[in-house]
Amino acid sequence: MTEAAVFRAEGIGKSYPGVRANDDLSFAVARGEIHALLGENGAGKSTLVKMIYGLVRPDDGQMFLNDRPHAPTDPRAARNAGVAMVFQHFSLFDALSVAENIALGMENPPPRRELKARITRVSQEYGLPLDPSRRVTTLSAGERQRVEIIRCLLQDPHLLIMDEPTSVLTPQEAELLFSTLRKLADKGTSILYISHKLEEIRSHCDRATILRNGKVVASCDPRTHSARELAAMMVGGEMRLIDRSGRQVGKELLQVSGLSLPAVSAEGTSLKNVSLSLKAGEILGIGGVAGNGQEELLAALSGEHPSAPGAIIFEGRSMGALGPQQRRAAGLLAAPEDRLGHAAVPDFSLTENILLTAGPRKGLVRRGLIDHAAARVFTETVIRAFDVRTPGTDTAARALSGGNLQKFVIGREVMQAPRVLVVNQPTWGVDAGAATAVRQSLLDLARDGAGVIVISQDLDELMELSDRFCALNEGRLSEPRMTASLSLDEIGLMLGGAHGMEDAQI
Amino acid sequence: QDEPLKVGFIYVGPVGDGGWTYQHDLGRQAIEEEFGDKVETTFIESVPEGADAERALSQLALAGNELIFATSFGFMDPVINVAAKFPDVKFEHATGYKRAENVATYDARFYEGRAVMGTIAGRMTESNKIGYIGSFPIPEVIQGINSSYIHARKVNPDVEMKVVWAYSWFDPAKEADAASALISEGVDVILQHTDSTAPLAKAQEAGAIGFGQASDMSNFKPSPRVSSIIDNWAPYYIERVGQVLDGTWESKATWAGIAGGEVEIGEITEAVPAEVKEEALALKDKIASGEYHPFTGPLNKQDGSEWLAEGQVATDEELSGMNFFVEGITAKIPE
Amino acid sequence: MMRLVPRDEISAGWQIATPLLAVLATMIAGGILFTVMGYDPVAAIRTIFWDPLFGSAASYSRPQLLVKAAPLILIASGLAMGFRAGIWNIGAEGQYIIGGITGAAVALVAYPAEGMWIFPAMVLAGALGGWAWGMVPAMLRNWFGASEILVSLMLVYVAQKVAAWMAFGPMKNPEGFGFPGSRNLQQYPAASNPELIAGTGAHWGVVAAAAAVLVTWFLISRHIRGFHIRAAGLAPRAARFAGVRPETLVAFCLGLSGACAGMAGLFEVSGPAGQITDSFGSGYGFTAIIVAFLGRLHPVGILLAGLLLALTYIGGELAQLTLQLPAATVQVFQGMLLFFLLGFDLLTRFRLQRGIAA
Amino acid sequence: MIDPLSIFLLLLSASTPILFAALGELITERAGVLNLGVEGMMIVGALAGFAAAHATGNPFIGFAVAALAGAAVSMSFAMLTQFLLANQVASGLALTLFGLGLAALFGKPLEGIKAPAMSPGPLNINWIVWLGVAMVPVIWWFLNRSRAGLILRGVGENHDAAYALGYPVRLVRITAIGFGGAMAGVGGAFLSIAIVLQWTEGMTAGAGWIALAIVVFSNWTAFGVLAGAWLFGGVTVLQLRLQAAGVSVPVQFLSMAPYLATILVLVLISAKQKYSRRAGRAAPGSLGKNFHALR
Ligand SMILES: Nc1ncnc2c1ncn2[C@@H]1O[C@H](COP(=O)(O)OP(=O)(O)OP(=O)(O)O)[C@@H](O)[C@H]1O
Ligand SMILES: Nc1ncnc2c1ncn2[C@@H]1O[C@H](COP(=O)(O)OP(=O)(O)OP(=O)(O)O)[C@@H](O)[C@H]1O
Ligand SMILES: [Mg+2]
Ligand SMILES: [Mg+2]
Repeated sequence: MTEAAVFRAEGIGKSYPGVRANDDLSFAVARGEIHALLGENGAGKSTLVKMIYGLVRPDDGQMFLNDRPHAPTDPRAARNAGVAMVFQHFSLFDALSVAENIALGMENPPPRRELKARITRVSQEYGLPLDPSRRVTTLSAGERQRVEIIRCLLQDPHLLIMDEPTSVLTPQEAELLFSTLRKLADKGTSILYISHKLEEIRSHCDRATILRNGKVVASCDPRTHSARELAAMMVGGEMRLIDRSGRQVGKELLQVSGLSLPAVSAEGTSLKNVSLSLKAGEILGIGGVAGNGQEELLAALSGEHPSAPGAIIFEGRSMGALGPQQRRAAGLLAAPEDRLGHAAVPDFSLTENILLTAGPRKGLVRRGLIDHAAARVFTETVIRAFDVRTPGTDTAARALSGGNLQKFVIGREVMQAPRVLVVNQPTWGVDAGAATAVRQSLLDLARDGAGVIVISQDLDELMELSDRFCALNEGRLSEPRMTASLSLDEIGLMLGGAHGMEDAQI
Repeated sequence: QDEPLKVGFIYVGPVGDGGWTYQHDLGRQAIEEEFGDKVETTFIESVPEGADAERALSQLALAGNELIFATSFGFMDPVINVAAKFPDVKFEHATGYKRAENVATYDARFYEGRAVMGTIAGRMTESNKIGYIGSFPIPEVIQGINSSYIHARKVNPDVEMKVVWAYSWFDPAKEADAASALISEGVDVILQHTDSTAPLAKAQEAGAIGFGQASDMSNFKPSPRVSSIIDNWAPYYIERVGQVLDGTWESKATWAGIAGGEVEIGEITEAVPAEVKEEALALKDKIASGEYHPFTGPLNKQDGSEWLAEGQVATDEELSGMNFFVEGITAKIPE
Repeated sequence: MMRLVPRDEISAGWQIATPLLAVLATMIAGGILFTVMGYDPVAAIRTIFWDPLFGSAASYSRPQLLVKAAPLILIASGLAMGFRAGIWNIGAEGQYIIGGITGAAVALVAYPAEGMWIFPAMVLAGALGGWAWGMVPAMLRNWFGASEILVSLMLVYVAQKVAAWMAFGPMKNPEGFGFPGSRNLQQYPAASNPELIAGTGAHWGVVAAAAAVLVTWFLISRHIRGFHIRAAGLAPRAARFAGVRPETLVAFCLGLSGACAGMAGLFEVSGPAGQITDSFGSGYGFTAIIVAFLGRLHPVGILLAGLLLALTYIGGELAQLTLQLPAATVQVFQGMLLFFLLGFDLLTRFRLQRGIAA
Repeated sequence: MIDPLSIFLLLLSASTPILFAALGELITERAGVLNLGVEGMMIVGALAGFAAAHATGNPFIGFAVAALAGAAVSMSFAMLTQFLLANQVASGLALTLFGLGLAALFGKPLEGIKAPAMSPGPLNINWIVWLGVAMVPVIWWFLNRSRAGLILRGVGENHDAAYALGYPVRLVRITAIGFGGAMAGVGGAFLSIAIVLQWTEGMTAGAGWIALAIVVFSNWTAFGVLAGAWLFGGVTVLQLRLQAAGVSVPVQFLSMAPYLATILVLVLISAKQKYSRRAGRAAPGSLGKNFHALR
């Protein structure tokens, strides 16, 4: 399998102001190989692949594709050279049709009718059915990704780059993706694969290159190492272990019954008759594929969307008509999935972002008046307690790395000592180290007597954290099951029937 | 007396509006020509009516202007206010009715000119439909409509008058659309009391005729512009400046017309048959000599009630508050 | 190669420096323009920017700066709130007109009664009128999602027609010999808004403008409502998560800016303008948009920008008077000022950096 | 009583300036740029077009120059928003202000001059009117059928994605802004050369703003723009026609009618988008947002 290298990088370096994102970095990808790139947040993975795809130009070093020098000036040059890339986000055009999206990703698309026929043909060949005339807005996350993949496949690339593609997929969809990738690899296409999910790398990748601080620190066969070993290589030290001890389930805190709510966005799903209950000291995990009502559930609990009276009872009070601030005052807190733009205002300083939610509970706002000094003190407390790496409290939220901002956002809610905390995707796109810290803080919160609801698509995370588990599917919530008694396969079945899955079976 | 007399003007529009303000500015230039070194004139253009006018007037007074012409109706109260603060400065306010020791008013009897235009219009129309583009329903405009209609009917009893209000003194596109609307109603002669040449341009396209308004609009000669009614302020301005120079200026109300030279009838072109031209000029002379007043009875109001008995002539008070159409006009004055 | 690198924090130094730079650049570009047009650039710039403050007739024009700046500042203060929240009220001109009309209506109904209550009632009516006119786009946006930019703008034209209708119809001065225009409120003591201290130009509108600066400053920097406004402008979803209802915010901002504009209209009609005429709206509502941006949506900035624009107006008049510069110069000047400010604004958000060599 | 055909002929010409300007703005907005400077570009086009037509005696050269002039002033907006990343709303307002002032300043010598005669086109309708109507299907085809149009829409829909695929976002936008400027220029020149037949200060009298409103109510489609321009022109023309026909109409209210009608249609279309899920979002996804790529 390891014939001549399709792609080689030699001594690649790239600096951003204050950061050496890539430093004298060399590695090679063999023909027909699925090659993983591993590293903490900010290790330099995306920077590297963006250079291969011509979005960023290296400061030093050389790249070779099929033994010819590879120095694309823009993505089109890279595509012409045979490189294709699937991004995690920001690469589809919502208002355009599938065919138009694909045409935009091609150098010389055939006429409309022919293109549609080819899309249908290729998508069937790889078991990724798609209707070329549908608008992307109407597609699920998995279907959107198919669009991206087919966009790449139609170009017959030599090297296919995927940057964190699986974070929005169900296990079944991820399996489907890997079987597609394997087919491609068998035909001789090389695949460069970035992910924070160590287990899937272990089971599907042929090689792994591990980056730390922009340098290659190791190269190995991931199948021969445990996830812990891989993580240790990434961090350059031992990983902390999660401590689940000391929790006691107490009285019931939150009761949701018969909650129905329309979708918040065109991509969303309406909630249908959702019921759940949560006790003190308990962590309830809610799994499901993105777009099945997660956002709506969080919005209903946080108070962003009012609901029917009696649908949400918190410590005996009906919350349905109360807004987010009143719910926070009562002790019902939430942290949404999208940290930049939803959980935090990118252009606000950290102190201002503290004021976004911590006003009522921490006495930072009294009779409408803001106490800036108190806000700063609380900001510093959060930064210290959650080890948020930032130059200071006045730094804009957007200047923080994803993992650090996530720690800050979770920390902001946890440090307010909520009675109930609802989080959505608490470790999305966050590296293993930071993810552990975030998860531990949720466990500690529960240990101190709060109830926690974790909405997540990461099943490993749910298995690790939750006492009880239920699945959200097309806006319906399943009966909760004790997590301890569940296997991954059973969970997969609970999530099953996620849309698009039936016809996606090969 | 080596220091020249400083004379200031404030205009409501830009001097290039080709109409109202343009004509006042011609008057200003006529002063300069007439008196040469003895006067020095300045102007401020595009002054909105209201607070800004008061400041502009004050600035002119402070800058040493001894005679100031305020050339729009809306400057009336500002003129009175500023005049009270500068008793040594003389003010002239166009088209208003408030006077003071140092504030005179002046206006022109445009309806006299309209009578002549109406005569030509009545004779020239083949469809017996003439159109009138009005700016705002104020006495001055209503006088014009009535006067035109009365004299058109006099020479052509079958004539019908269509009125469109543009609700603007100057909006070329709107005026053009108004002219087009009239033309498609079958109108073949257009009179206008708005200041742009757009209606003439439309008339030209459609083979209709029209008249210059405020300025001569001679670009459209010989047709569609077959004649024009010109605001000629020069004689009045020269007279008043002269009076200031020789110390005989005093506050008064002037309402002059064809006789005073303030209302001028522009050349009647060869597009108009000779006998019609003669008839129109004869009417003009009769008005100029005072032999004939365009509003002479018998005249009824639109509702049929009697306004002026046989031989009776309208008073200036009646005219300056005119708010009705005469009998025969079918259009209504907007409330 | 130079390139742009975003700053982690907005630079406070540049915040203050860029408007000054913009003024300087406008003077230079303006000077070039004057030279091209055949005027003495130094004299022209001095007449516009210096003479109104320190020239021979400065004792008259200095108070006039306040008169001219007051409505601009009052309106811009309100607008800036909305602009910060991403709510684009382009129709302050209409709200100004309607405020003037409703305020004047109270006076005209009360005429000729005397009483302490009349003027306060007019202020209230003016604010209400402007508020109501602002609520139309607010409600249409909340209920139907219609663009407030266009609705508020269209309503300017409607308001102008209403003013014309009023001046020619219902509000026509019965003692005005059939001429258009309402009674002059300057001559109706209970309803007039005279200079409070003779020779200063300060009338109640100036007081209101000063109050607006203080109140909006307080709102933006100390009050949670102002905080929410800023959040909503930068990240609507985050604001919603914080507990801001977008509908409430839209109504608040359009209502507030409408009320400010309405009050400005009332102070104008009862003071410097005196009466409702068909041309009552004289562009304050549009110029205030420039003032808001020139003042970088900050109350203190707006105060200075309002005075600066008032200076260009008055200086522009002086330049017409003494140099016979065309009136349109002022417009070009204001346009350039805004251009330069927007351009230099980049420096507050980005750093210029030399490309890093290999 | 009033025959529809004559109204139609009237509105054809009355709607042409806003049709051009709105089609241009449609392209600009489809590329994700909100340019509120239409009024400024129109007036500059009105002046430059008139000046050129007068100087050469050929109205068609006038229109060509107007297009160039409109595109040229639009570049100041492009510079501000595409390179200096300035706020688009404010930059557009600045452009309007600047254009109005500039045109007034340089238009002084041309005041009072008559435009050269223009020979009418087929059916006695002005060539430019025909051109405007013909532009509608052309622009429809460009947007929905051509590769360049697809790229333009992609840039307007999601500039980050377009950039990641290697499309020159800035270049596309600058071109679209320039096209919008050129079309606005032609629209303005139609006013000065074909409708009013002279240059006068402030002659656009708000037409640029109407054009902006029409783009929204067209739902960002070419034929929608045509319908909007005709509707607006129609209401304007109809109220004058009713007056001319002697129908007793409340003129003050009718003169508000075009603006109120615009608001009404705006509301109807927005409501349809808001309440019917199938209609979907029509405004380009990146409309009004600035793009900045770090290399
Ligand atoms: N455009 C940029 N400007 C400045 N610094 C940047 C830029 N892009 C990345 N960086 C910095 O370069 C470093 C490497 O970033 P990169 O995106 O390659 O990390 P990554 O390994 O992809 O992280 P993640 O796991 O979060 O995706 C980080 O410190 C990051 O802050
Ligand atoms: N302009 C910037 N300045 C500083 N850090 C940046 C900048 N842009 C991005 N970063 C940092 O670089 C890291 C990666 O950002 P990037 O935009 O490359 O997204 P990514 O997570 O790598 O992309 P993907 O979703 O494909 O994984 C983040 O930690 C982010 O905070
Ligand atoms: Mg990355
Ligand atoms: Mg990432």
